Amino acid sequence: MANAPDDQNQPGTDIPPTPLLDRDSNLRGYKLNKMAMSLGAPESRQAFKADEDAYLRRFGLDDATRAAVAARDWHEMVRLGGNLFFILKISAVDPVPITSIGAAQAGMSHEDFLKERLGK
Amino acid sequence: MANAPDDQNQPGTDIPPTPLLDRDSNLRGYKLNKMAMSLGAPESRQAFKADEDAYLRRFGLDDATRAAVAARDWHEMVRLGGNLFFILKISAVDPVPITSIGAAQAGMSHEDFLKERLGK
Amino acid sequence: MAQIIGGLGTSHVPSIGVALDRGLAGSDDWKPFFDGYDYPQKWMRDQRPDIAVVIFNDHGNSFFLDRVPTFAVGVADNYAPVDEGWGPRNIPSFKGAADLGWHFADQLVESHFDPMICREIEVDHGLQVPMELFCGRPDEGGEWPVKVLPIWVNTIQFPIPTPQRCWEMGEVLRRAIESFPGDDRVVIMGTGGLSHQLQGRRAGFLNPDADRQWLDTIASDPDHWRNMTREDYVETFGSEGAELMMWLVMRAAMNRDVSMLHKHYFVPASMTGAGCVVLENA
Amino acid sequence: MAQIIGGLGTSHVPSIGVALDRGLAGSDDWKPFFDGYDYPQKWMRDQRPDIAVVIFNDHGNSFFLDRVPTFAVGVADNYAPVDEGWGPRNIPSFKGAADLGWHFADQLVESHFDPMICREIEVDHGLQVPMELFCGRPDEGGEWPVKVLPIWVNTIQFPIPTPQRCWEMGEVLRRAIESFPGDDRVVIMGTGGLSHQLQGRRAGFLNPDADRQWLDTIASDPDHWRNMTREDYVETFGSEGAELMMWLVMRAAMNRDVSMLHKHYFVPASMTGAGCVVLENA
Ligand SMILES: [Fe+3]
Ligand SMILES: [Fe+3]
Repeated sequence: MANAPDDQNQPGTDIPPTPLLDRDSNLRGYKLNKMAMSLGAPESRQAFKADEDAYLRRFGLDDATRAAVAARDWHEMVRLGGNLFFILKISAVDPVPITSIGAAQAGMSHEDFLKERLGK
Repeated sequence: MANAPDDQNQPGTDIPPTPLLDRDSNLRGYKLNKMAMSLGAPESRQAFKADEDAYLRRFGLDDATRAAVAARDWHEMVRLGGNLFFILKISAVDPVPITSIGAAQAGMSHEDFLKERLGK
Repeated sequence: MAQIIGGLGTSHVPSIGVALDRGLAGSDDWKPFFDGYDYPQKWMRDQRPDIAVVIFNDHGNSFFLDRVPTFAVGVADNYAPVDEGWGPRNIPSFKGAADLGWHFADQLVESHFDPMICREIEVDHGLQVPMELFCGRPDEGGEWPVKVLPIWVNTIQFPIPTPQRCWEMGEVLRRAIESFPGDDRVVIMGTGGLSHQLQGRRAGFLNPDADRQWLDTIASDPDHWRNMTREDYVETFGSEGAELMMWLVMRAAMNRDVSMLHKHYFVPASMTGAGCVVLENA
Repeated sequence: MAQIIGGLGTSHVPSIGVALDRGLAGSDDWKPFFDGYDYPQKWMRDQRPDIAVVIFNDHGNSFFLDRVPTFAVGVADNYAPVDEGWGPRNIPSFKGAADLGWHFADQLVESHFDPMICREIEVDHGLQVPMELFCGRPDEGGEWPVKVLPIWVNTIQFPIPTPQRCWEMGEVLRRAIESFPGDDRVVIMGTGGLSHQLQGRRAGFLNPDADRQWLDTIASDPDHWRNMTREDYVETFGSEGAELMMWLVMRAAMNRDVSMLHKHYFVPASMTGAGCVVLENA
């Protein structure tokens, strides 16, 4: 089921064209997704804002994942098993348009993404 | 489905012979069962022991239910919608044999219950 | 007995709620989208349903990956809007049609379905947005005009249920409503889609042709869509667009022959093909 | 492919665990009960299964009434014993057969079952006690000799699933095991019962005749038990004894013809008719 062929694959990226939240990405991204899920509670968002790295460590995130979150690297977070529905809660802490996150997934500039994918 | 006929009904009791955890008792006993469920955590058991009435109020239990818990009245707790699997956690705070709780359900003395129901 | 007065289908894109929160419904960007909901809102006012059955998926808000139910049925008296990370939204809670919920749960289990039964749970934009689109947002201090029976379908973690299973659940839903004592008027809202994909290199995927075909034929030829595989849905509508299969629950609860009173399409709403239909039994 | 090497049935009464915790297994009261498990323990040592599928119900420990799944399947790597109010028990955690769990979940959903899938959850006496009875308690610092795949069946809140649905799940379980790559040896443990009732004026109800008939015929005439209604189970075995229908999941996963290698009955264990069987495919 995973990974329908996609003519628009970008070289140099290793997110599959259509990643599905299956057993493997559940396993891979579990801690990241759990941390992101926690941001649904206002107290957690406060703790995250007050000391982000400490907050991430509390959920046992490894170095690579903490770096991806710190950089708000949406491409890398998904590569590490993050699922967009969860990591969107990170984007709510310092708001960023979902189309920027989409562009990062596609490996395109925001402008190209809006034009080529969304026809805007 | 509820309330299979039972030749051994005791007069003066209003627990049906075979109460089932259906919609009605779910509704009726929800707060009591939720309080009891919480006693699965050691911190909650400590809080319960430290100030039982305050603990029960925190879960919004009404006067009749708080009185039934305070009296460890297993018959009344079930009549008020308590389900045995949950209220057993109350019995773990000050241990009491499950056969005593069974006897209270049946409306019998412990001795009679052991002899007549369990053949002991 | 209760009566099914109609079936509605709609997108439930969160940006729709955000546009409403920010008062952007009349903006150039959004007006053409919201205009398509004037007719369904009038239909709802005229038809005066008592209960809305809302079929939707949670988006990692009420369920985490620790415990993922395939189908869940609400039997609560009240459903608060969940905080999705942006803080609480200024909309009223939803009153639950708990009696119908339990009746449906009974029918489901007897019909060999295995739902999770939820008595204490909040609801995300998957339910909120369709209610706002079809009922309008209540005035400050006001209430929603209908009670809700939420039905959650897992469309996020694989294995997701098959389109065929969604259809079968709709058949049980119909029997449950039509055997529910009283004279409640019930509308069924199938929600989700249309085409979109949020992640992977295919992110931003839209398929307006398929979306239009869906809207054109969901009334007249549901079998076409019912017979597709989960893989077909992902490929045709995108990984998140596969949500569209939840409309099948609504469609299966209606007659074989239905009249399509209204159809609306707009693309893109945020990153999504969006639209709605209004169906009545013929 | 993996192979089903046998099916075990047993009670899972919590007092059994308590008796073990207190070192009472050799006492006059308990010895006749535990003696009946010598044969199954030897059978387990001889047969060396890799995985135990354990079908049981939670007793208000891992699930509360806020969200009650009809069927749940474990896909965790590890299951800790849950605190049931008495504090943690001194037994090791259970390693999960996560691969088989996911494979089974896939097969279930494809076969139109609607399980909840659990990746982070603890297990109560419903799983602990059968493992202790069949494997013996590991030495201090030791481990259980098999991995577990827990399957939870709601037997507490109505609507509970029908005996027929439990049977059908067993058929899918068989297909899942027999299509699971590798050469794991799998034993299936159906647990619960026998007759008991903990609440209401009929509390203390026991039905040794029906219990003996169950043990005598679950191998040779499962259809008799499969065809009974949920109401029949409650009436015959008591409200909590209705758990016994979970043995049907195990029985349905076996051949039509099985050999019963062992059968044991003891009454009352605490307030419950108790016992076990060992079955192999004929
Ligand atoms: Fe959605
Ligand atoms: Fe049990």
